[in-house]
Amino acid sequence: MKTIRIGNGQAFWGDSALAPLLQVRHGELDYLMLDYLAEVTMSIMQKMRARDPEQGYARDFVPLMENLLPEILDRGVKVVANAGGVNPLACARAVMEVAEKLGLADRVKVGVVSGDDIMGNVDHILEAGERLANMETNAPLTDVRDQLASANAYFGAFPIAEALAQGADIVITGRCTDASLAVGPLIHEFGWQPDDWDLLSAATIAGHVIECGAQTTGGNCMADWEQVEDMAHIGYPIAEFSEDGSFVVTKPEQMGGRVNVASVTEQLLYEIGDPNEYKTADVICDFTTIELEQIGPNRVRVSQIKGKPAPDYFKVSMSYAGGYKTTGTLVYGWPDAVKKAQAADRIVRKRLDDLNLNFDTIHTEILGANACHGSALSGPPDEDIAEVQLRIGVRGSDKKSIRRFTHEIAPLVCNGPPNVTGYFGGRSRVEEVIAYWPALMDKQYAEPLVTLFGE
Amino acid sequence: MKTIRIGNGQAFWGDSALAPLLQVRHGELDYLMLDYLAEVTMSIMQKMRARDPEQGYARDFVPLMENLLPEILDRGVKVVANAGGVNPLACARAVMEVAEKLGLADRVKVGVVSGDDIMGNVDHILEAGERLANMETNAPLTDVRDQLASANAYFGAFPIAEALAQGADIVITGRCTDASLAVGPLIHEFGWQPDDWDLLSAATIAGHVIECGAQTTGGNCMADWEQVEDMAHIGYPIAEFSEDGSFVVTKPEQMGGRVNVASVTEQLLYEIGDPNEYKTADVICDFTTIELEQIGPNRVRVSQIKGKPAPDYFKVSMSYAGGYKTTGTLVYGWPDAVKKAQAADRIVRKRLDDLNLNFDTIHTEILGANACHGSALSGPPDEDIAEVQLRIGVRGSDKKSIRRFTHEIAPLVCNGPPNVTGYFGGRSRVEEVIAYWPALMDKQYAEPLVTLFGE
Amino acid sequence: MAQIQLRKLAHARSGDKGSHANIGLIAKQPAFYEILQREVTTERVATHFDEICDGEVSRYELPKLSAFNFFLRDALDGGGTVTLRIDAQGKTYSAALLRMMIEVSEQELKLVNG
Amino acid sequence: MAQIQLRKLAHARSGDKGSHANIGLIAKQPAFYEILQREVTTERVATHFDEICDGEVSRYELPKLSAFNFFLRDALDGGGTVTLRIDAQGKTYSAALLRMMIEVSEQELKLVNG
Repeated sequence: MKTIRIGNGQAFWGDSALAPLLQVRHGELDYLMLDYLAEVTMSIMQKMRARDPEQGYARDFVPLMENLLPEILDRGVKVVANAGGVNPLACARAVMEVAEKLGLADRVKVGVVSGDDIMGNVDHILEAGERLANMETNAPLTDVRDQLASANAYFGAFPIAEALAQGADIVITGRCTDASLAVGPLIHEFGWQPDDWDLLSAATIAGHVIECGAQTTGGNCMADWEQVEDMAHIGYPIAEFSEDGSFVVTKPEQMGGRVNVASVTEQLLYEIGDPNEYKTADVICDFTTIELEQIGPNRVRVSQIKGKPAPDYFKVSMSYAGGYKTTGTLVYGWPDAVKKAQAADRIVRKRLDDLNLNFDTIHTEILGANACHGSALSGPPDEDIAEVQLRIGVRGSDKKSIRRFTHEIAPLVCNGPPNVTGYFGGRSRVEEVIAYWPALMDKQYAEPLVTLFGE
Repeated sequence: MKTIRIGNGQAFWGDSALAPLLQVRHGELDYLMLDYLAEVTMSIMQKMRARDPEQGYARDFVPLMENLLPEILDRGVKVVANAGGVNPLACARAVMEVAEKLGLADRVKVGVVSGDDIMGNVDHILEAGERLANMETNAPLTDVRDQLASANAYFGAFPIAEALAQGADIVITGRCTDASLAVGPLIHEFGWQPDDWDLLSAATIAGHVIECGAQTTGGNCMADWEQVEDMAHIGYPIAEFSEDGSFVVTKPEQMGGRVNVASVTEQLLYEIGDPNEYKTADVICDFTTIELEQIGPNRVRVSQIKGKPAPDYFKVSMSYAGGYKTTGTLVYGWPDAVKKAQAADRIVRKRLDDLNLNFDTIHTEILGANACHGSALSGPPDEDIAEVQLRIGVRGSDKKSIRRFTHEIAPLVCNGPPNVTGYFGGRSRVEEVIAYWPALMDKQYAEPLVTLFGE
Repeated sequence: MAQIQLRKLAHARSGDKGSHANIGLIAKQPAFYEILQREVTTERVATHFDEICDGEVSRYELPKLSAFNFFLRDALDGGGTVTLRIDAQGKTYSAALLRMMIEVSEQELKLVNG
Repeated sequence: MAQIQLRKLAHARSGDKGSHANIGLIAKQPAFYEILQREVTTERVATHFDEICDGEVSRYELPKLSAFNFFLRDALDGGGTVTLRIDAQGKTYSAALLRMMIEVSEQELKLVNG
């Protein structure tokens, strides 16, 4: 039975620089899948492109390709990456430059999937009758139209398959569903049709399982984390996909980590909503019929996956300027560290009151006592704790108030509770909040465009 | 008996923006003393002047003067500030511009004390036979001559007195001993001579006691800190100096805080070496004969102060480029937060080993467990702690290694121990280390220069 | 009856979906699934996360994986780029859920303690 | 004899001088000065700060203030701008010293407990 091996080498922009290299070297891959785009990342890239029209993609991808290119060509491993961010064509141009520099330009074809950027068409789409309402609040887009910073449709996997069919060795996309980076190659290899729902669902789930890199192979795993072997050299995940729609999750044998039912289950459930209806542009996946089986060391078989017809809309990811925020921090040392931090917080709030500033939210956390889970769940703090970090954050639309707040932290060093330190970074930076606006949109309003470089 | 009231309104660059205003309004002052210069601050200002030749002073001083100018002129309060940093003349020009803007230029005289910057003469001074050896290590300056970034002599108080004698309403200095900002006015008011050792010593100690702002009035005070009243509106300290060489430490009555023997004693001992020989350019102070007495609510009398003849050298504060550093942080949550942070630290160190990078130091702290006092003193960490912050710092001369290190933190989010967060700032910034080189130098090599603006 | 902490019976992973968070809760053994089903109800999870979660909680069952998915609406102070929380994406909410105390029979307790 | 923590008898303030740190240690009552003088010796302070301080420790006496000044050479990993420590200027070393356990007689213990 034909199987295709797809390995993940990057879970987000900033993940291990070595992982893709080691995955290519030890993974015996057909395809290398690299995921660079969190929702947060798109807004960062948006700011980059605003400063420089040739930026706005995952810059690290270019030097990575410089390192990898000879090896992937020799081994015949194809690369599919959403490194394009909000500027996939610029990303492809940069990769082609690298190929030329290495004298490999005549051996490389780079396919680009674009068209996901609908920013220029938003008004047209609104006029045509789409509300582009916020999926979370149901508010109409018109509420934030003037602050809109970006708008991208989540494309599916067929345009990627198309680029591969055209002969691309490297496919660079903008916004698409993360799993598509794995589904595209499988469509291409197995010749699936758009209504092969079960197969598309299985492939999507395979993509979902490996898209977060080492989270599948023992990383960020609560189940027996101390038993995971050689985490310093953890192997990244590989999906070995069979034409029958089942797949095996594994990792390069030579490397550390652990693939078992517990880690694969944790990852299956990662960042999902209703498991009966996990929707992408290509299919609706059902997670409830999935069966997992440990079929060997570091080999977990995933089978019995069902799919339902795709929705007739694209999910659209938009971002908009939503005000300002900043967080000031100080460290209070033993003894009574928590008490001191609490007293300092009360002092700051009183001084802010006096200044008559304008905030939507003031949020205080005491790291070491209640920062992650809040006070109720964290329970009474250790009275003898070595130190805590006081974190006071403010958010609002009045930039002057936010900036004025940043002046109120350092003074506490001399005019607040004792045994205070950790203030050497200076005043905290006022950040512009780029907020997220998810919406649904009829598929007619965005058309994937496949471009081939290097012909 | 003639007394002079000197109030402090700023302990460091970044201290409360309101404090000087409230001190002028409620302190019934003759002089307002503002201290902006920590050793650390000089190196920051140095970087600023390198980028812009009209910068390199405490920028906040200019808008502060814009706010204060009408009030200090009306009340006849004179201001003495070392806001000039490494560029006192530029600072004075900026203040004069503000005076013009307010239409007060004809009523204001700004005196500047400069000449402390000996950077241009260092080679001459070395050739003349001074070693400018590091006071801490005794190494000769030639070891770091090529990396030298700044060199300033710590001047005494007589040039400040001279500027006041010339009619200055505001005196701006570069580097001088912090206490001089209080001693200068007293020399001017009482007509002391350079060999009035006991009086100069008493004035220096008065300056020392108030130079750190609210640290004298209940801020950063370990003694009964929870009993300090209304710390949100803490008053800054005032020295009420009598011609007999004693003084009373107090604060504006209307404001919060606490002046008692405990807080004054803590501040007396702050940042001193041998208390028998506290040396400035003007005098050697003896702290061992000092007597303190609570003579009323929030009034502590300081008396019996002795002084010895001044040293025949200036202390010189130099800074030099000393390599690079950065600190990466992650937060690990309950359960077993400390164990997870320790495991992550081991993973990072192993990966750094594999990369063959070059560091002088790798330093790990776990905030919540051992960051301030080290593991031995902090005792066993709370197993149930809500969360800890892992802090891994590296330092060295190879910038590439330091930069490469910054890529090794974020990957742990997916490929290290579980329940990790707090990584949203992106890769940590590589900082240039500006190291400090204290030395002694014969007084002949630097000459204070007094300039008056606004005549 | 005995009170035990949920982490004895289950492991979990959490993350963000916009301004919502999800927590996958997985029985350490298939035999524990029914205990979780009985004890870790939507209502109890909503109460447990009262300080953190401003919206509704939904529970989805995945018996074949001996698991549940909890979906916590408006649990991130506005979501990853907006929030002022150190745990901007709810990555530690998995552990927060495992803090929950649940009630088990003596027989179940034996099963859990192996 | 009894072991008590130094913070029962004293308060303190600390800071930096270049790459050195100083700690002013102050008896809460003049009557405690002699206990500190006997117990908080240069040697004991050096041992106490073994992990933090790479250089010598000096002790200076200020009986009129019921206080001591401790000077810890090379206690800041290179000093404020160089160090990788969160407490770059030794601001919390005051409290670190107050962690020290000292030995007092039963009579002294009564004095301390007032």
